[in-house]
Amino acid sequence: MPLNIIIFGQLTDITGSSLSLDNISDTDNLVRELNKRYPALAGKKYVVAVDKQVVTTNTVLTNNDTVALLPPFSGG
Amino acid sequence: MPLNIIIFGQLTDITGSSLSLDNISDTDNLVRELNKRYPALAGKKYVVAVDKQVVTTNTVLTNNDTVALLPPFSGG
Amino acid sequence: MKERKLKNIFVHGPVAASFIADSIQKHSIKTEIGGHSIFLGQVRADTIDGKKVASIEYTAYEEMALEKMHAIREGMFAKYDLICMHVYHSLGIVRAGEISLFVFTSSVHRKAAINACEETVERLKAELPVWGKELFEDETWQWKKNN
Amino acid sequence: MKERKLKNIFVHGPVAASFIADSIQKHSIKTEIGGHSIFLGQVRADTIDGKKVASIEYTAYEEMALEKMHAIREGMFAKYDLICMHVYHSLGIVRAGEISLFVFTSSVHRKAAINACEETVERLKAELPVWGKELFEDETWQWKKNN
Repeated sequence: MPLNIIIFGQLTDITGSSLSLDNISDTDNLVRELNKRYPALAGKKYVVAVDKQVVTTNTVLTNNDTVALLPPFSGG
Repeated sequence: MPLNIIIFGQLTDITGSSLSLDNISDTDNLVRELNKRYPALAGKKYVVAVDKQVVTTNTVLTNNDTVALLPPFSGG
Repeated sequence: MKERKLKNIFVHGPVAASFIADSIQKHSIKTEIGGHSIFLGQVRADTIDGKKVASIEYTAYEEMALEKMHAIREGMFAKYDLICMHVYHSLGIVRAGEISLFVFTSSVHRKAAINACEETVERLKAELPVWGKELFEDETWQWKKNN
Repeated sequence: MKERKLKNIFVHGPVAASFIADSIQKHSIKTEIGGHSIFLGQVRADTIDGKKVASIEYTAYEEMALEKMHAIREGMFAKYDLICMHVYHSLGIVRAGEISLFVFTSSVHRKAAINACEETVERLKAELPVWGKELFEDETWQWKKNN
């Protein structure tokens, strides 16, 4: 079963609004895989949220996790 | 020609909303005369405004001046 | 700096919500505005010695208040990068739950509007010759004190 | 402290002035309130490289934004002596001159409402996963950056 990733804001210009990736074990692994598939992402500023919490250290992922890529917020 | 004085707020309970006094030369004189006529005023907190400006030192008055007694403000 | 003329701020009775809405709506044509800050003073049904405030009756030394408000307004436009500023204060009876003060500032970036609104509220409470008389439900009353 | 449930803050399209008026009016029954503070974010017709912003299209990670907003709200009620707090943010298209953010706080004494309103605006701009896309009059666009 693949890992589903939802994407927001300016990042959707590169990846679209959702992705499915196989064999992703943790968030570091996810970022490496994303940079390989979408070289334009490598230069972009964003954080990874797992189950609606921003993660700041490498975090193990399971297929049940809701993973999201969040570029800088610009609401209001 | 007497000096006309307008009164506001809680001071009107003592003096009504306007007064006319004769032979008032300056604001110190005014306050003394008011305290004589309205002893209840002596204990009250208020400032004197001459031509819409609060005066903080003794100020000469003429009959053309607009003199007002202003207790602490409570707008808003 | 353009010169601003003496504006009336006094309205008889409460400031209606629909009046506030109209004021907001009028600013939609000023498309350089990015933020509005609004303060509304509402009459509280305070209980004092077991008696409840039913309304406040406001009086003012209007001519002096308008001059003071003009000076406050000039000071705000000099200090902050404001696009608009509007102030309305009630005179006469305003019942508990109704609005007696409406301060409305607008600017390109939010900070100017927010700071000017707050400072204007503080200054006008301290500087405008306006008095409130708290009328209790039993028809007795006392003069309001600002804190 | 009473528990507050997750409230929706998102509205589709602009926040109408009449909606703001209704919100204000509803508070007239809360006669313990003495002051309301309101912040309104309005979409600016900024000119960037000679092109004028016609509207902003807002998107959000809604589930996460509502959780974050809940945490901000709980923080404000813990920190300030608030009676009410309401927040509304637009999703979808909001044209220049229209309102995209409405923050509304109320308290017995004005300071709590004023401080909580300002802090809430700062926090939600920094913490809510919401994005604006500035749509120019010529139908090109760019992603909004908050300052």
